[in-house]
Amino acid sequence: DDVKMGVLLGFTGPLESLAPGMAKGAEMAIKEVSESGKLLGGDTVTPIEADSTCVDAAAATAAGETLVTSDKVSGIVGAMCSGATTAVLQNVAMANGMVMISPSATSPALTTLPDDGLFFRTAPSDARQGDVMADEILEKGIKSVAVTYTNNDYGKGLADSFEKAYEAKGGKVTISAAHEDGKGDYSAEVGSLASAGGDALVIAGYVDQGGSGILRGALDTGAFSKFVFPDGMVSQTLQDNFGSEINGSFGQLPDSAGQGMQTYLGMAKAAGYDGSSAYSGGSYDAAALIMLAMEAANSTDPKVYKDKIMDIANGPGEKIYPGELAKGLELIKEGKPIDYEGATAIKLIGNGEAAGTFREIEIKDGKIETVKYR
Amino acid sequence: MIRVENLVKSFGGFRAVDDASLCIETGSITGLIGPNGAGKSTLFNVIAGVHEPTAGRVTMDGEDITGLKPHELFHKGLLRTFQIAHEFPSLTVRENLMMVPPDQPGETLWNTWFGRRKIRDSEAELLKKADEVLDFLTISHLRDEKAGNLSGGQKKLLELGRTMMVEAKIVFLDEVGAGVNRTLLNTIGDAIVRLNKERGYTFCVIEHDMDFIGRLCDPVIVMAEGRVLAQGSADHIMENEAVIEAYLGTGLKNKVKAEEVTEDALHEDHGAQPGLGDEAGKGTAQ
Amino acid sequence: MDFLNALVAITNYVIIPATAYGAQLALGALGVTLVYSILRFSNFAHGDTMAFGTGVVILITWGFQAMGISFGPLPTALLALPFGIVITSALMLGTDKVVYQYYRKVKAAPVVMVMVSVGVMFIMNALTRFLIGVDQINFADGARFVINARQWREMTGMSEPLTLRSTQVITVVTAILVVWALFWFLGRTRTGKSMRAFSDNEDLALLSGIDPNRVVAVTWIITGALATIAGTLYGLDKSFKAFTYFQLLLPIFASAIVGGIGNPVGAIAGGFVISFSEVGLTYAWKKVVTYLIPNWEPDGLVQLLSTDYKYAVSFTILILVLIFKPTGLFKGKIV
Amino acid sequence: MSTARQADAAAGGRLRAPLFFALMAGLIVLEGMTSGWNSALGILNMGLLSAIMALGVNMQWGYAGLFNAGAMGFVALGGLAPVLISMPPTPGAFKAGGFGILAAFAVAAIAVIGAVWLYRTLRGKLRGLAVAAVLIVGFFTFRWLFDPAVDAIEAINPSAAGNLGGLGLPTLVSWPVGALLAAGAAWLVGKIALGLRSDYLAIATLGIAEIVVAVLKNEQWLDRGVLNVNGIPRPWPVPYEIDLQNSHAFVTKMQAWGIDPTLGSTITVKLAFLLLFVIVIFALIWLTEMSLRSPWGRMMRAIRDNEVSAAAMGKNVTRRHLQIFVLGSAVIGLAGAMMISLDGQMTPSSYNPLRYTFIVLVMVIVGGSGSNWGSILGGVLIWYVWVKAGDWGPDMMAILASPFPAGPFKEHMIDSAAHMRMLVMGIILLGVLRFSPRGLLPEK
Amino acid sequence: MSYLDARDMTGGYGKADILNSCTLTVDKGEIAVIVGPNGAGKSTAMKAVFGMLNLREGRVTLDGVDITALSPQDRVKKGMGFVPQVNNVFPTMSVEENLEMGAFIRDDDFKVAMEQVFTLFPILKDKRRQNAGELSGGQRQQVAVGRALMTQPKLLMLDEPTAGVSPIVMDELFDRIIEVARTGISILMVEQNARQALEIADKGYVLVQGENKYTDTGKALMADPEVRRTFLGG
Ligand SMILES: Nc1ncnc2c1ncn2[C@@H]1O[C@H](COP(=O)(O)OP(=O)(O)OP(=O)(O)O)[C@@H](O)[C@H]1O
Ligand SMILES: Nc1ncnc2c1ncn2[C@@H]1O[C@H](COP(=O)(O)OP(=O)(O)OP(=O)(O)O)[C@@H](O)[C@H]1O
Ligand SMILES: CC(C)C[C@H](N)C(=O)O
Ligand SMILES: [Mg+2]
Ligand SMILES: [Mg+2]
Repeated sequence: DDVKMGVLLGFTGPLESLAPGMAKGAEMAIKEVSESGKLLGGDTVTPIEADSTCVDAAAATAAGETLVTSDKVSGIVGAMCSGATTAVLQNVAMANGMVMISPSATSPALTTLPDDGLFFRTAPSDARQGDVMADEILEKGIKSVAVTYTNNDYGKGLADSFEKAYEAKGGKVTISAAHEDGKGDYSAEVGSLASAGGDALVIAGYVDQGGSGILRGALDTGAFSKFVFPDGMVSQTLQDNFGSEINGSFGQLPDSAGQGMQTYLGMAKAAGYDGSSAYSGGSYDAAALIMLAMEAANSTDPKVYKDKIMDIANGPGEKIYPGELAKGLELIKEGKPIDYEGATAIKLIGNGEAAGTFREIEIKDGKIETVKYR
Repeated sequence: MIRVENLVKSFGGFRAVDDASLCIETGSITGLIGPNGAGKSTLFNVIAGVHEPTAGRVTMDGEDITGLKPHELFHKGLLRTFQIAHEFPSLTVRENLMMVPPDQPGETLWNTWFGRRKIRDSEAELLKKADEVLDFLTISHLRDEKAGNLSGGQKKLLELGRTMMVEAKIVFLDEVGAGVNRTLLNTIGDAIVRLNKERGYTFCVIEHDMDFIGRLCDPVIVMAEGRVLAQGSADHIMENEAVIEAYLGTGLKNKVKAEEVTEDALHEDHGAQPGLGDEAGKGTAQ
Repeated sequence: MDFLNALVAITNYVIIPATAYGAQLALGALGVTLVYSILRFSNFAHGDTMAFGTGVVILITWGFQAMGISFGPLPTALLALPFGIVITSALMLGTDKVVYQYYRKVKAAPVVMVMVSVGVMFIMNALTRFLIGVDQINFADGARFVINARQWREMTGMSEPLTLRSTQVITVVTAILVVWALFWFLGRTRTGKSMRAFSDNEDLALLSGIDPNRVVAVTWIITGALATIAGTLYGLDKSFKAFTYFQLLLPIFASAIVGGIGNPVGAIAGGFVISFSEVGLTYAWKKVVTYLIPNWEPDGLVQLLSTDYKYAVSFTILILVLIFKPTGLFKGKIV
Repeated sequence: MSTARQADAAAGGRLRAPLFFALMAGLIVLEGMTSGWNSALGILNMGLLSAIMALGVNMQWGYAGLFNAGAMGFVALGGLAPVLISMPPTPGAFKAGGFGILAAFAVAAIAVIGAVWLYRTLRGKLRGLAVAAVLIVGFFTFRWLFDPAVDAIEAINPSAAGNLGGLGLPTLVSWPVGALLAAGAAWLVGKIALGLRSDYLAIATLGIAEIVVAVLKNEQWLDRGVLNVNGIPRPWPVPYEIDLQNSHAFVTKMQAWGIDPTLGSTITVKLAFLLLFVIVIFALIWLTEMSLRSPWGRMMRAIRDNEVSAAAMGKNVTRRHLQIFVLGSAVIGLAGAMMISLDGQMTPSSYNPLRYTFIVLVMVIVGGSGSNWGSILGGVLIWYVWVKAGDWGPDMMAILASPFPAGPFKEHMIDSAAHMRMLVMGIILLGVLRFSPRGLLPEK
Repeated sequence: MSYLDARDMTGGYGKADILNSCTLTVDKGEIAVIVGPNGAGKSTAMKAVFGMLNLREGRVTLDGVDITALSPQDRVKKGMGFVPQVNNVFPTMSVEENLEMGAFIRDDDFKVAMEQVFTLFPILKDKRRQNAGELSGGQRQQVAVGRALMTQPKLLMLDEPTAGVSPIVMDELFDRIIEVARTGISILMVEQNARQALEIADKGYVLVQGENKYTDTGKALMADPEVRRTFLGG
């Protein structure tokens, strides 16, 4: 049979540039499984892309609706942004009993949202990242920072959780100001941040969105010289565009050490795209989890396989890494337990979200270098 | 009835109406003439509430109406027509008339939903009235035409017709005659006289056709350069030197083509009226 | 010294950025205003035209860079600009032939034209993305700074930095040149005057022997040029991203209207009003206050409104201007 | 009734309107057959909501020539109503900061009224100073009361609440409230911007829309800002799918009809929404058509044709403009509230002008400005295209790309497929404008 | 054949014909005046002669050359000038620029022509820098005629040039028109100030419902009591 899998990402709109890398990740996993011919005794899987537009809840719902009711997908990788994800989850997935695994929706609100056990994410809640970031900054001896965040549930959620953690631990946030993505001009924001002052600037934004604009402005006007970069900022683009200008700045992102990621990056490179682009690995994992769970439940019915996802992700059993999906399927078929590690060292906690290990980075000589994991 | 006191209206630094005072008596047909740019239309526009005056005041029957909005003036019985016709192009001719009367029951939203009967009655009445007006203006055949498709003169008639849809106290007519066929203009003149006599409308008429002014108006007020230059009966005015010089002129100089007027006579004319005529004479001599 | 520091802070964070941004808005607003006054509609496709023009310039710049051609300390994009203008203007002319011409012929109402331009906007939007994708692109090369923060601090020993980017200087200089050229063209040349005549009264222009097709063509060429220049300057100064240019449409229209739409002088003034109000009114004056009033550090940020309301503030200003100066800053034209 | 009137007037004659509506129905049915009834009904429901928005915009633009470039703002304001009316209150929030906020707004109102009063009564230099003084003192008092109250509210359980919450009333109540909110804002905008030049209204509404969305995005105490509000209750009598699926009676009935209960439940819910929407639309159409075909409509058309002349004929143009502007905005706000209760969540950042201002204008124009039935048709049709263009894009691109050899160029084309939606939208809009410039169902 | 010869023009704006086989001719140096009731189709006939209306039948020749198919701009180049009845100035351009636009197709120096216009309408000289849209009704009319004179056309067509101008200016205008005609230029004009106009006319047309009702010399028409009563206001 042919199993359909929805890939519901924001291909157009304010985050349109992140979507392709993520789609590629999911599709690579799907291709891998399809070509192995091992899913449920030879089923193929076809990805069906749909556009959640990131910010338009109605369009996202409509797209999700189409995926479920007319394309008859058996699972959805997505959605991308927390807002769209919430919309599709509440209006489509829950009504139809459809499983969604979002690679990238990180809003803390999703932790507590009722989901009938249908929703998972391969990314950790930003509540955790805020905490990690606060520790990291204080360890460097920085006692006061200015914060700017992209004005959406992700940015705001992260900034809030950071501020709370940081101030509880004795730091001082001089200003926490939002910036809108997709604008070209951030002079006003940079001016305010500069005026508020602080020993470093935390940019909880997107690197190919407002985040870069703010960074550029702050550097050019000489307002700040040290920056802290959370997940949305750490990418090749950052290194390419700013290089040694930001030497000494640092940051962190949900990521894991180890071989899973390395393998994935290699595979991506071979396939001709950049696997380190944000949440690309998570997308691979999301798709993989769905397919492995299908095998484990021996069914493509989301209402059935949804219960297997936690088991697959959290082990016990043999660890499965990217490129080894065929092996994983085989083991499951043989009735052996597996522990899917994937690209991002998946561990699902609580209601089905990644526990989150974080990679700390620092810019040295114009290069992003990993300092440690925590 | 209408008294204008020391009215000033300036555009930027230019005083289009410059300290004009005048008075329009109840029941009269007052003519307002003057050279192009004398400030007649501007004066109208200030009285009719289109422009705010820079200084001065306007009273109607002793009541200060300076600066009232056009629709407020309408309700006080002051109506006007425009020098350049202002019809409602996408309404039919008949609808142009029927929309005029104020406070129609059908203009309240509530009635449009729950007072259909009231509307039906008032509409029937308006329709009858509108058709009468159209007959009067001899344009009944155009009643269902979109007003935007009328010819220039037809639009003027329609303008006048609209003032006949209500009981006006005073009607300001800005160049009803311009572009109107003379035969028709006579008809309009008759209509004005009749409205004046039968319905007691007061009129204030701007017009450049002196025949028309002479036949209809008493008194006539002459404006020039924003001020009142002269005032009096039509005959009286037409003999006023200043008015002749500024406004009336002395007829065609080049009429030679039709009648044999000698060059000498031409020069004599000039001698009598230096100034404008003189310059113009040089112009034609080139 | 403290006073100077305060002055430098204001210059660095308010005056310089707002001037450059204002010049970019002004150029965009000029394009909008030109189309509005001569072709009589609000061109919603202008933002995406800017994006398209910039996209072309970027492609050509890459070509030059690949061939090893550069422009000394100036950005290579300036060399590519004329080519970008030619291509964009050609596209404008093509669009006119295929789309707008018909509506002029049937004398469509302005709002229909607006809707048509929305249609064109959608298409241009897609076209730009097909052409160059959706990513952020930096294409400024050459010297980045005229004055940079470190140099300034070393030079003056002041604690406040001052920076002047070369793109900011280029923006302002180019804007002045372009505006001058445009004014000279419209006010002094026969073709320019015939364009204004056409904008005033199309039928009468016809009766005066003015060739409407020529007027329209010239208008589109200038519009294409203005859009490309504005877009390229903006992209050089910030960075290129297709989506930003759509968003730029709003402040551009605001600029044109505050100044008095249809009036070129107004478009320029409007650009600066919008940019200065956006940057200035949401600026946190804390630092400046600290410099100016010794021994007092305010607790708050001394900010009238947070930058969240940046756009809201500029619109509020806009509405206030319109209430108290209903003609716009300069008398615009109503169609 | 009026379908016939408009059809009569239209070039295609009497049959034009029924034909177009039949076509529309056909498309929906086709969608149902090919992609499933859920998808078809989903499109239809959103389409009808869009149609209501289009109706409101049409009242302003079509009847009175008022160019409202800020439909988005009124949609968003309307959407606030379900949050404030039908969400459960956040425990303790009102006590923590509710009074502070109320007091702050009272101060703001007093300051503004005072300033206006001073502006009207005083003259000369003193006026400027006094007004400025009142406004400045007012502003700082406002901030002094407002800021701590907001902080207090936002501190309450921020990841799930952090806002005032609602009144816990039935969702249906929130619909008229949404209309009222929008009407109130429209009244304010209208008071300021109407009576000035017409294009100022466009810019003022454009600005107000941005301001409204900025407020909704940034005032967490009010609606959780960008953190979004989830789980907004559905209006009576729309059931929840889960309840239906758990209801024995429902499941057996569905099985008896040979319908999968899950599918049945989703369709039932959509049909319930559909029913509500259709009722609202018919009520609106009846009201507007009655008014349009009466002296009131004649007066509005006269005002639209020539404001100066209408004023000289005794019509209070400014008041009429205000009236229609407020009514139109109320309709838009109503649609906004309805949309939020359909979505079940409020996400302020999803309000973007493209979707809620431009597309709605397109709907009005494509339908035929001034024509109510046109707006309905335009609303559903354009929404259908907007949704479907997302699907057609990749297919079309695949066809376009097929002649090219595999390689970077072909890949680039395939990657760009998502942008086909814009292209399709543009082409359809231009097509309609080209071949039926007065809209599909023109005003007579 | 006459200099301008518009023969059997039939056509209109939509379904119904406004012009029914209407014929207008003007010779070199001749003044032809069209009079008739409102809505008779006078303006329409002028537009038809100038190529702004699609004719179903009939043809227009100028100096023996068939110009029926030419666009208005091309007719301007052939030496035709036209002052429409309404919308006949460029409102946001100054008076001077309005006149300049009249000389748009001329490559020679138009300063002399402009001075002539200024001496003819002195008020325009005072207002040369003011926008035409801010002028009074009569002043605008003067600008409009001035603009057409700037073209120095061979055939000048005027649609009610004296509507709204004061008597003194009207006299000047008619004077100037006679002068212009004397230099060999043909004049075709529509007038409601019919008596003055017919007085100077070599030829008069009475148009009724798009048809030539009477055609004769100006004097003869003036003398015809029937014409006087029905069309000239007694
Ligand atoms: N909006 C304006 N801005 C500047 N000047 C103006 C404006 N409106 C009118 N004027 C000037 O005011 C003067 C008076 O104009 P007005 O229209 O009142 O003249 P009028 O007496 O009605 O003349 P006509 O008989 O030609 O209609 C004119 O010189 C005109 O140029
Ligand atoms: N644009 C148009 N569309 C449709 N019908 C028109 C249009 N313009 C004029 N008409 C009609 O054509 C007829 C002749 O109009 P025209 O303007 O030629 O009259 P006219 O003889 O110049 O009258 P007037 O002396 O009033 O200017 C009128 O009945 C008018 O209603
Ligand atoms: C694609 C992302 C970076 C999304 C972001 N983490 C969110 O939750 O909205
Ligand atoms: Mg006048
Ligand atoms: Mg005419």
